[in-house]
Amino acid sequence: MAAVIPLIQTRALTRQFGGLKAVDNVDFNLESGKIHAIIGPNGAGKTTFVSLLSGRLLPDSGTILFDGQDITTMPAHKRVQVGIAYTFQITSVFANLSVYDNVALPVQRRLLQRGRVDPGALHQSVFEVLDRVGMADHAHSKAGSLSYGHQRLLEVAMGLALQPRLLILDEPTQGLSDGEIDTFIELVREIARDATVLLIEHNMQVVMALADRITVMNNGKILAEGTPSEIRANAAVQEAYLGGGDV
Amino acid sequence: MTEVRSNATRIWLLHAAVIVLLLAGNFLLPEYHRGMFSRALVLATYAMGYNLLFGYTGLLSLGHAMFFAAGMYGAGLPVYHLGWDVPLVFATGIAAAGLLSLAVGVLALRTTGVAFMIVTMMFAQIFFLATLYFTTWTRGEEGLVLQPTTRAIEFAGNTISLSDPSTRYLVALTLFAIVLLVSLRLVKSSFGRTLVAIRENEERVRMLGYNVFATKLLAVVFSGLVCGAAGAAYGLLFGYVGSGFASSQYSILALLYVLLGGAATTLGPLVGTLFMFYVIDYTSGLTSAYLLLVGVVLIILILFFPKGLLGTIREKWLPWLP
Amino acid sequence: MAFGPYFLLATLEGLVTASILALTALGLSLVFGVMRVVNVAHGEFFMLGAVLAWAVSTAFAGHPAIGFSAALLVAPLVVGGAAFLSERLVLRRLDYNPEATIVATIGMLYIIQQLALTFYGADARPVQAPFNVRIQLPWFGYSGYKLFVIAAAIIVMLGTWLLLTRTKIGLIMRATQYDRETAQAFGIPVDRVYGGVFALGAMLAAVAAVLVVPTQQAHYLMGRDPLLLSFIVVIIGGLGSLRGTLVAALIVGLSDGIISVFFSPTLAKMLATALVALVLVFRPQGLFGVRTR
Amino acid sequence: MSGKLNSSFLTGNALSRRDALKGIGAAAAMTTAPGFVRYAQSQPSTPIRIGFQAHRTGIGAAYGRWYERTTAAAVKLINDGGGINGRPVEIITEDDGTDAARGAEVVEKFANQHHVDIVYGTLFSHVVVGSAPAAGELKIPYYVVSEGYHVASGQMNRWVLQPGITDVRAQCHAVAPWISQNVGKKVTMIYPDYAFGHDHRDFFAPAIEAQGGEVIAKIAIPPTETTFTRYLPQIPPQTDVIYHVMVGPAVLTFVKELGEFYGGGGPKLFGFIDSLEAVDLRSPGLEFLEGSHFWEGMARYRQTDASEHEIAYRDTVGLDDNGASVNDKRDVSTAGHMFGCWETLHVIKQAMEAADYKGPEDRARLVEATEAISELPESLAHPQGDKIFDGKVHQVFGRQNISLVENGTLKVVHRTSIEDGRYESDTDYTTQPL
Repeated sequence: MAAVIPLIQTRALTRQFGGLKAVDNVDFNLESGKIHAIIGPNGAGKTTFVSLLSGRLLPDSGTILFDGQDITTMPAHKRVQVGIAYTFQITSVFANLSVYDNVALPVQRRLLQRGRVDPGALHQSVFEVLDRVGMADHAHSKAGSLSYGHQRLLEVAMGLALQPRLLILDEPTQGLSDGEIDTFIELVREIARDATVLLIEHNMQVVMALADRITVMNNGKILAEGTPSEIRANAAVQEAYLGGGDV
Repeated sequence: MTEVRSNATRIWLLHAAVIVLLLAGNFLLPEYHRGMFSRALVLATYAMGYNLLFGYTGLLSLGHAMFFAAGMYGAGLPVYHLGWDVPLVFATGIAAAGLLSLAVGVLALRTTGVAFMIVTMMFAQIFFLATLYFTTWTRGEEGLVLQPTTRAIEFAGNTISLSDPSTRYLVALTLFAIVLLVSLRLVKSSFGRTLVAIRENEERVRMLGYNVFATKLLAVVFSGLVCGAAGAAYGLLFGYVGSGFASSQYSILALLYVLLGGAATTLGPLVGTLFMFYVIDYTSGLTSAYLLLVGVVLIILILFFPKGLLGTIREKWLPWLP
Repeated sequence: MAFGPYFLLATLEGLVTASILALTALGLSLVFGVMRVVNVAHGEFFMLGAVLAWAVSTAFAGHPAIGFSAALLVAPLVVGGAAFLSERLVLRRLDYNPEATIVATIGMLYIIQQLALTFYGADARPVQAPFNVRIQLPWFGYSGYKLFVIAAAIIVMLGTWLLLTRTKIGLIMRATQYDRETAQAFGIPVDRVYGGVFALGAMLAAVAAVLVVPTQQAHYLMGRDPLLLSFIVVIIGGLGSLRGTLVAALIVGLSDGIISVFFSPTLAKMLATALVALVLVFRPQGLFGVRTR
Repeated sequence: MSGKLNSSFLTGNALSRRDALKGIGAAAAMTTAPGFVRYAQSQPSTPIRIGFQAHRTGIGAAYGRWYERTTAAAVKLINDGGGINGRPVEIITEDDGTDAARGAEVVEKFANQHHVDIVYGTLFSHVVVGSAPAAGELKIPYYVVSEGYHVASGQMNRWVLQPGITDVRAQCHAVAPWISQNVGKKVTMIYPDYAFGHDHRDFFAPAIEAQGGEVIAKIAIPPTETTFTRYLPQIPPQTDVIYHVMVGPAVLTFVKELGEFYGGGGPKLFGFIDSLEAVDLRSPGLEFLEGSHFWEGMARYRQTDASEHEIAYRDTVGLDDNGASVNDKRDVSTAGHMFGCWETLHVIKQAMEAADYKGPEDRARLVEATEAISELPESLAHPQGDKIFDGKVHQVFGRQNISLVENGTLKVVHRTSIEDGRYESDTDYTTQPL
C-alpha cells in the first residue's frame, strides 16, 4: 500500500513541567482531510500536546513533522504561516477591537504573505469569513460586547480566516448552549471540507457526531486510537476514562 | 458602511483643519507665542513618536530621551565639528536615532512590561552618561551652540536661514504635519491594526501568524526615527545641543505629554504638549511657587480626564476620534 | 592605595549604598507589587524624609543622638501620613489606573518639591550623625556611623520581613498582592490595604533617608536618583520578592562600588548600569521572579 | 559657573519661602501690554526694563536666591542715585528652572512679551549656552554673570557679554602660581565630569606646569553621584595638594567624605568656594577644612582690611560679618559669586549712559559702548576690586582672592594681580555684524 504522508506526525514527543511528564513519548499520526478528536480526562495532556503542535510550547525531546517537514523547532508564528491554526481554549478575541478588526488581522496576515494588502481584497475576504460564520451583522460591534457564544464563533472565524490546512480547536463548545452546539457542529463539518480539523473536546456528543478518528490520552500517553465505534468498544478506555456506561 | 466612510472624511478634515489652523498661526500668533509654538510643535513631534510605541503598541519606555538626543547629537556634532550641511546632518541625526533604536530594541524587547520600562530607562541613562563622558566633543551639560551661519540651507541660489522665526515655525510645522499625517495613515493601516492588537493581546497575535518580535522591533525603530527627527530639528532650529535633553526628565516629559493629551490618539501629543507648555508659562507668571500649581493642575486634570484630554473626550463623546 | 584595601573600601561603600537602596526599593516594591502602580513620587518621599530629618533634628538641642532619634521616629510618620492622605484623596479616585497614576504621581512630585523648596529652601543642609566615631583602619579611615547604617537597614528589613510573613497584616497584604479579586471576595478591605501599603512604602523610603542623611545632606532635589535606582532594584529582584529586592540591591550597590575600582568614575557608572541592564535583558523575569507567559 | 542637570520643569523649583507667597499678588503687575511699552518708552521718566533670567527653581536655586537679592540691592542703589540716564531701572524676573531649553524660551519671552531693553543675570553655564542663540537671533544684549569660559571661548555671539565676573580660565591661571609656591607642586584634581570641570582640568594643568608643578592625577566625578568615598583611594599618596571643585546638591557630602577619609592627615587642600557656596563653614563634618585654602571671587567673611566700598556693598545687600543674611544668620550667601550681579548692573549703567541709550533701537550701540569699556577702577560700583574689560572677548578680568580657613571662617591671605589671570585669546566678537 502506498503510504500516504500524514499531515502531522510526532515521534517520541515529550514535554515535562517540573517532574511531571505532561506529554510522554507520544507517537501520533494525523491523516489529512479528516476530523480527528483527542479526548481524555482533565490533566491528560491534551492541551499541552496541541500546544506543542502549534508551537506555543517547545518539546523537551522528540520530533514533529508537518506534511513531511520537520517543524519541531519552528517558531509558532511560522507554523501558522505554513498552515497550522490554533483557536484558544479560553476565548481570547481582541475585546477592545471591532469584530471586523478581529477578523481583518488574520486576513491581512495571509494577504501580506502573498504580497501587499489591498484594502478592497481585505474587505471582501473579511466579509466572506464573517458570512460563513453568520456574523456579518456584527462586523462593527466591539468584540468584547458580544455574547459568549458569538465570541466563540468569532474565535473560530479568526482561525478560518487564516485558511489553514490544519485547524486545531481547543474545546470549542465549552460553555455553549445546546442550540449553539448544533450550529457549531454544522460549521465544523463545513470547515472540514477544506481543512483537516484536530479537535479537543469534552462533550462526547460532539465528538461522536464529528470525529472520523479519536485518540484517547491519559497521563500524557496515548491510551487508544480508532474510529468512534472502536473507541466506544474499547474496554481500557471504558475503564480509564468513560468510567463505564456514560456514553 | 456610510458611517465608516463619513468618519474617514471627518477624520481627514479634522487633521487638515488642525494643520491649516497651525499654518495660520504663523501669521496670526504674537511673536512670543509663535516662538513657543515652534518649540511645542517639535516636542509634540517627539511625543507623537513616543505615542506610536506607548499609545498604540503598548510598550512603555522610560528611555526615549536617548532617541531624541541621538537625533540632536547625530545632527549637531557633524555641523559643529565637521561643518556638514543641514540636509545631510538632518539625515545623519535620524540615522543615528534609527541605529540606536534598532540596537536598544533588539536587547530591550527580550523583556516585557515593567522590565522593558526599566531596561529602556537604564540604556537611556548610559546614553546620558556618555554625553558627559565624551565632553571633549559634546561639551557635556554646557552643550554646544550651532551658529546661525551653520544653520542655513542653500537652495536654488537662495539662503534659507533656520534662525528666522517665520522659517523656523514653518519648518517645525512641516515636520509636525508630515509626522502627524504619516501616523494617522499608519494607525489606520494594517500595520497599525497589528500594533494595537499586540497591545491588546500579544500571544493571540503570535498565534495568528505574526512575528511579534519583528513587528515590535519595527515599532521601536519607527518611533526612534520620529523622535530622532524631532531631536535633530530641535538642535538645528534652536541652535543648541546639550546633554540636558538626554536626561531622564525628557523621557518622562514625553510620557507626560502623551498621557495628558490621550494615549493612542493622533492629536493627543500636540494637545498634551501645548497644555504643559502653557500651564508652566502661565502659572510661572502668577507665582514663583508655580510648580505647586502645575502639580495641582495635573492631578485635577487626571481626576476628570483619566484617559487624557482627547482620550476621555473620545471615550465619552467622540468615538470616531483616531 | 594598594589594591586590597581599596577593594575593601569599595566593598564597604557598596554595602552602605546597597543598604539604603534595599530599604528604599522595598518600599517601592510593596507599592508596585501590591497595588501594581508606578509611583513616580517615591523619590520625593525619600527627599521629604531627609528634609524632615533636618527640621526635627535641628529643633532639638543637646546631644545629636536625641534629635536624630526623634527624626527617626517623626519623619517616617509624617511622610507616611502624607502618603496615606494622597492615596485617599487621589489614587483611590483614579481606581489605581496605571497610566492615570503616573500622571497623578508626577503631579505629586511637583507639589512635594515645591513645598520643600518654599518651606525648606534650596540649600544643602547637613544633619548631625547621632555619634561620631571614625574607625581608623591601617590604610584609611572609615565612618563608624556608616557601619551603623548597614546594621540599622538590616534590622528594619528583618522587621518588614516579619511583618509580611508572620502577622495577619502581612498575610492580608500578600493575599491582596496575589489576587485582588479573590482577596476582595474573602472580605479583605482591599481599598484600605492599598492605603496602608502606600503609606508603608513611603515610610520605608523616609527611614532610609533619615539613616542616610547624616552621611550626606538634605537637599530638595535629592529624590531623583533613589527613584531611578529603586525601580532598577525592584525589577531586577523580581516583583514582590523581598529576598530578590535585597539581592538586587546588593548587586547594584556592590557592582557600582567595585567597578569604580577599575575604571574612571563616569565610565564605571556606565559599565555598572550596562551590566545591570544586561542581567535584566537575559533574565527578564528578574532574579527571583517567576516567568509567566 | 556650571551645574548638574537635574533641573528642568520636572525637578525644578522656586524662590525662598518669604517671597513665594508675595509673588502671587505681584502677578498682574508683571504683564504689560506691548503697545503701551513702545509708546511709554518715548517718555524720559519711564523705566529701563531689565529682564532678569533667574534660577528660582532647579539646581541653581540656592545661587538664584542671592542673585535676586544682590540685584535688588544694586537696582535700589542705582535708582536712588537717579537711575540710568535719569530713568529708573525696573527688573522683570522670569524663572528659567536652571534649564537650558526653558532659558531660551525665557529670553524670547523677555524680548517679545515683556519687551525689555536687555536680558541679564544668568549663572549656570548650560543655561547661558542654551539661551545665547536666542539672544543673538533676537539681537538683544545678554549680560551674563556666570564665570563659565563660554563667552571668552568665542562660542557665543556679539550680543553676549560677561563684564562683571571673571571666568574659570582666568581663575585657574591666577591661582596656579600661588599654589605651586605656597601649597605644593604635585596636584591631584577632583572635578565634576562635565564642561565646567573639564575647563578647570584643561586650564589649570598647563598653568601649574608653567610654574614647575604638575597634575599627577585627574579624577572626574559623574554628576549623578551622591557619594564619593570610593573614588578617594585613586588619589596618589605622593600628592601634595588636592585641588577640588564640585557643584550641585552633593557638594557638602563630597567635602565631608574627604575629611572622613583622611582624618587629620593627608595632602593639603585647595578648593573653589563653589563647593560650599550657601553652606555654613561651621556645619558638622567640615571641621577638617581648618587650615585649608579656598578660591573666593569675593570674600564671604568681612575682612579687617575691607575697603569702604566693600563694606558699603555688604551693608546694602544685607550681609552680616559672616556673610549670611542680616535677617537670618543661617541663611548663608553665595558671596564668592553674587557680587558679579552688582558689578554687571553698574557696567550696564555705565554703558547705557555712554551710548545715551533711549530704547531698543539703541541696543547695537549699547553693545558697542560696552565693548569700548576698558578699565573699571575699584569703586562702589566695583567693590570687588579694579578690573579690565576686554571688549574683543567680551570678558572682564580681575583679581582673585585666596583665603585660609581659620577658626571656621575664611581669611583672605592673598589677592592676585589682574595680570595673573590674563590669557591670550583669538576671540574677537567686534568683527561680527550687529
